[in-house]
Amino acid sequence: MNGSEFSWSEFLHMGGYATFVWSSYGLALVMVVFNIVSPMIERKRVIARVKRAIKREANSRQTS
Amino acid sequence: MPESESTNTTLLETRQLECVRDDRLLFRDLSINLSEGEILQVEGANGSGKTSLLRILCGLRLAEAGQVLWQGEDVSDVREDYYASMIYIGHLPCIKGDLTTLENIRSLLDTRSQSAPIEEIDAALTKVGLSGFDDVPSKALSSGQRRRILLAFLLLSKTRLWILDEPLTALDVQGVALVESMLMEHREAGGSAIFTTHHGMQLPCEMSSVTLGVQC
Amino acid sequence: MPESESTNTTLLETRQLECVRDDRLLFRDLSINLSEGEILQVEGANGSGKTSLLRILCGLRLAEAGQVLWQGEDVSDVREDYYASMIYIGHLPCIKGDLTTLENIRSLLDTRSQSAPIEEIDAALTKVGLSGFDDVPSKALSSGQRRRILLAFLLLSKTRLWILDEPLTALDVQGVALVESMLMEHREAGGSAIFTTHHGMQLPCEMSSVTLGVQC
Amino acid sequence: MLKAFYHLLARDLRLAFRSRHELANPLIFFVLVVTLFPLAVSPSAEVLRVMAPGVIWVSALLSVLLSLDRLFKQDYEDGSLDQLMLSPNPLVILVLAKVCAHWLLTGLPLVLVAPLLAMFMYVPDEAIGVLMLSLLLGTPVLSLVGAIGVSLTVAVNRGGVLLSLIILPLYIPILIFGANAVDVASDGMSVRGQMLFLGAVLALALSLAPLATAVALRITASR
Amino acid sequence: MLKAFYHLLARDLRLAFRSRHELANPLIFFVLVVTLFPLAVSPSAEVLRVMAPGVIWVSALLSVLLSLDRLFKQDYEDGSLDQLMLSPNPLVILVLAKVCAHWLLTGLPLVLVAPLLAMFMYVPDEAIGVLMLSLLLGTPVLSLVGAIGVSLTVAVNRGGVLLSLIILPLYIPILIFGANAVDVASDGMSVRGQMLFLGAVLALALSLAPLATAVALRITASR
Amino acid sequence: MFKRIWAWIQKFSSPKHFYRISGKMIPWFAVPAAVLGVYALYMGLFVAPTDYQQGESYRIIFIHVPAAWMSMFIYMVMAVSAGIGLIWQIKLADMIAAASAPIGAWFAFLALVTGSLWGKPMWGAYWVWDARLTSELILLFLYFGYMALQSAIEDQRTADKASGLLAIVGVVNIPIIHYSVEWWNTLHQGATVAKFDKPSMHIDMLIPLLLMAIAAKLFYAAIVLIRARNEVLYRERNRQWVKELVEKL
Ligand code: HEM
Ligand SMILES: Nc1ncnc2c1ncn2[C@@H]1O[C@H](COP(=O)(O)OP(=O)(O)OP(=O)(O)O)[C@@H](O)[C@H]1O
Ligand SMILES: Nc1ncnc2c1ncn2[C@@H]1O[C@H](COP(=O)(O)OP(=O)(O)OP(=O)(O)O)[C@@H](O)[C@H]1O
Ligand SMILES: [Mg+2]
Ligand SMILES: [Mg+2]
Repeated sequence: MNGSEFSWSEFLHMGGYATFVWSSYGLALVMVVFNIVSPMIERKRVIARVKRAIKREANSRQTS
Repeated sequence: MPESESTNTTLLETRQLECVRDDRLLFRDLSINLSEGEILQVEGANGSGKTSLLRILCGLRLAEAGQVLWQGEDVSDVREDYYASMIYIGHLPCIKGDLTTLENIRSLLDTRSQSAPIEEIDAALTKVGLSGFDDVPSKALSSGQRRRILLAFLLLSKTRLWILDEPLTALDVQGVALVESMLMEHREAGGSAIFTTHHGMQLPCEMSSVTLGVQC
Repeated sequence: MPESESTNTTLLETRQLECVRDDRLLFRDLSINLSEGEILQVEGANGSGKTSLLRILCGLRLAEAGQVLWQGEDVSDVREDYYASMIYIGHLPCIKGDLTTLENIRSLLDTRSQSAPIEEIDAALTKVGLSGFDDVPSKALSSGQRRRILLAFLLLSKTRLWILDEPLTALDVQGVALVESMLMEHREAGGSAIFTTHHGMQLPCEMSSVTLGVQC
Repeated sequence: MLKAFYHLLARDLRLAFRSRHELANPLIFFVLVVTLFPLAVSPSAEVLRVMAPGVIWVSALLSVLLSLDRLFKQDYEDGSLDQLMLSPNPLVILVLAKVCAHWLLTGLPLVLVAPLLAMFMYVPDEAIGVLMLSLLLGTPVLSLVGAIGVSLTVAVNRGGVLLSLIILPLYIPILIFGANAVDVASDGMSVRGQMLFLGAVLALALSLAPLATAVALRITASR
Repeated sequence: MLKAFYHLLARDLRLAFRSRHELANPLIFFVLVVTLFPLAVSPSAEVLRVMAPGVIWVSALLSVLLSLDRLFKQDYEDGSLDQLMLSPNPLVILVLAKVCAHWLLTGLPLVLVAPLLAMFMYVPDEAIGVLMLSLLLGTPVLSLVGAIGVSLTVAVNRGGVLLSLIILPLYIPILIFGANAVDVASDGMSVRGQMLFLGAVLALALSLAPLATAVALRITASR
Repeated sequence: MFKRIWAWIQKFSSPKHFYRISGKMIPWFAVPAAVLGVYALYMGLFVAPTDYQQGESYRIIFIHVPAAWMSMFIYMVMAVSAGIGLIWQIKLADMIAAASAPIGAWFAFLALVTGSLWGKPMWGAYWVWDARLTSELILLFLYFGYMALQSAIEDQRTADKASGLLAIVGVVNIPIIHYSVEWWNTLHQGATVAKFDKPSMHIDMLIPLLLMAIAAKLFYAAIVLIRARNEVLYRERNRQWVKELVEKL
């Protein structure tokens, strides 16, 4: 890439190592995204659970 | 001792039953006759063979000698018929700690090929004092609460014959009263029951009894 | 509730004990005061936390908050001292099926670094109704007989403080009477005890009691 | 009856999924044991290539063996097994449901992960398909035959090693044919014979083992 | 205190001798697993000779692993462990007694029978002594480290495979050095380094593992 | 003095306080992580020159090496905080440890896979039983063991203590594993293909590598805070402040 004109196809080709390089970067991306998304989902789940518990408590207080 | 006032149909009958464990003769020539609507208490000191007898009655244990008859036929010949109309609750919990109360009851009913609408299960749970615990994993319940799941199962199974080994284990005073009332209702509905217990159980009705062991 | 007539030495004391299990608060700010010669019954419905409390008292479980004191010192600081003078018998059998009654008792005493001459053990076995069973492997005993081994252990251990979780489990009527008389004798000898039970136990002496749970 | 089968299968699967870690365990054990060999024997490609089929099969076998416990042990101990035996449904059907669940939870994952391990141990690509097929035919037999063994030893406490003693000899034919098939395939030869054998054994086990297990359970339940 | 150690050791040994079959089990498992390899891999002398040290070590390791259950599991379940923890004696001593009993019942028999298996697998005579020595130094470590793992998982039901997941990584160094020593000895070279390493690890484990186990037991007993 | 520090630690490590502070801290890690990461990616993919030996395949280094470093770093963080939790009974430390484990496992996994993907073109095999590779694999198993134990034990406090103890035992073992694997490999084989014998790296390669490593650390810091906050919410779900907080959400 040095000096010569930049070409996307050449870049994507990675000198013949495209599979290896791009799957590495792809996996890294997946890992990053997963690690961001999964705690967010987890957080929703925890909050929902606490809310449910609060509601259950309120209900049982009403009935008793 | 089947001279109760109930109908004369004999449900379960044993002939010359004999049980030996570890060289010790527990009982011999035991003949029981349980008719419809009869409630039978098996009495005896610790180690007299009550549990062994109940397991023999269920076909879970082989007697040394003698026969168990269900409506006149040997139980090993009419197994499916017999099992469809009896229920046994023993010393052991039969409860999966990882399943919730509801799931436990459902899967117990499943083994009997029964199912029950959710309202009915809820009603049963309320009756045994477990309402609100239906989605709690059973391992988080105390020993008495776990026994109560079995009581709910007993209620829902609607079988004619109950065989209960120490149904009062781990139950508190209310629990004992509950079992007593359950037995009364069961009897009024025409069901029969055989049970053991060391607590004095007072049922306001006739009860037959068999005493094991002249032992120790 | 320690206003009994016994000597005023406080043996075991809890301060602001709190126990939470699985999100549910079982008890909080529980303060117990057990003096020498006092017998304390822990009461409560199924699942109210009796077993949990006893295990906390033994140091087998960590309380959420609060302290357990043995003669004024935190039990975790005086563990060896404390354990040398208390004995806990829980729900579980603590019995090895492969060992005989005698061997079981011996090895239980061993864990307490105690030993007893054979005559004394024989006397204890006779007292709990197991004479003649001393060389029977415990797996061949019924559930009640196995509990009786523990009673013999209790007798032989000669400790000041007994902590008993449902000592009447699986015992027949004689067995219940036996436990009652054992408790009385223990008390007369100046010992203390904490126990739970769902059976009404009638001791002909003063008994304090703690009730757990305003629960369900 | 089909319903009884389905309900029990569903219950066992649900139980397994409830404790997620347990689900993964036989698989991890398999991977770990396979990993021990390069460490213990030699990391060189030539040695590993020769050993690989045998090592993978032995590890799969041990992994199934150790997970057999969960077939009946717990049910026996908590009394659920009594309830199953008191079910009005034929015990054979219930046994089959439990074995199915067991295979889905242990055998199948092994089949799926084996190719990866094979690659790590330099098994040639053309033999990897055969490895999977041989495991696919073989692991159900391991579960089925294992069930007989477990049902016989369920009343023995700490029966784990007794169990291996009883079952391992029965596993040996499967092991020999399975490992041999992979070996032969690595050399580029046909493995039709081995596969037919494994298939036949599977058919045999499927038809007889549940019956034997049901009988064994009735015997050992007597306590 | 020494008396407490001795009594507990005696009890555990007596218990094991009471159920004779159980006594023999780890040994039989060991022999069976080792036997699987000639069947699964190849019966030829060259292949076996290369594999032998590794296979024997892996089998010994698995055999110890599977017998670890008996260290605390049963005591936990029947409440005896509670009684041990309520003993006025230091828990570390009691733990050490139990580990000792475990080693005498599993490790030692393996050490004694290994030469026979090694011979069957064409291990040269001069390496057999090294094999025994390496097992003699290594198996106690397996018991000691295993005790930590068991005490951590004792409250987990069906923890068998979880246990392996936890312990196998910790076993790997022992495995590598043990098997490697035999390998090197077969080539007629000195194994002083390996033996020193194994000895050092044994000393470390002997001084730290019982402590860790005692701590772990106090943690997991909380139920 | 000592007492005051202790009191301060206790205050700061109270879950409620941590929850409030950490919420503010997360952006301070997350934003630089993203910026640095993207910049390093640009440098690594577009600016850094082609390696004369390995061609373009070496660009995996920008993922592989930071991931490998992180997997080891996170294990240390996890073990140390588990130790703090075990000895000083600081709940927050246990939570950090528990929150770290899955992230560390992910990094270890990433290092393994990218290493494999790099190995194929370099060594002609996805996997060789080389010392470094093997010990990374064992590290992954140590993570798995920790997580499995944590999730297998019901009671949260017991689970924390038990898995904490395991993490500490693991730390004792890591150097042992490390040396045993090294010696094992050098002792009896030379089959491993030429190892990383690069004299010195081109500066244009080194810079994106270091930037990526820093970005990875910041990323970890942000994620571990998010995860620890979840743990706080979950474990303190019965406390009044959590209930109030949740009702507002
Ligand atoms: C599955 C295969 C691989 C694994 C598990 C792996 C693992 C590791 C680990 C754990 C490190 C950190 C070592 C440390 O800092 O002490 C590392 C660093 C490194 N790896 Fe890999 N690796 C693998 C394959 C490769 C390949 C194929 C290459 C290139 C040919 C490579 C090149 C590097 C480089 C250049 C470093 C940095 C070395 C240093 O910091 O001194 N790795 N790898
Ligand atoms: N597993 C066993 N193996 C051998 N003998 C046993 C076994 N279980 C019980 N026994 C013997 O059988 C006898 C009867 O036991 P069983 O459990 O039927 O008594 P039980 O009347 O139910 O006593 P309990 O009131 O204590 O429950 C006991 O005396 C005991 O010696
Ligand atoms: N292993 C456990 N895990 C989680 N929660 C538990 C566990 N065991 C018991 N609990 C909970 O703790 C509470 C108290 O249990 P505990 O066994 O102390 O009650 P108990 O008073 O002894 O009851 P019982 O009279 O039935 O023996 C129960 O309500 C139960 O929900
Ligand atoms: Mg009984
Ligand atoms: Mg209780």
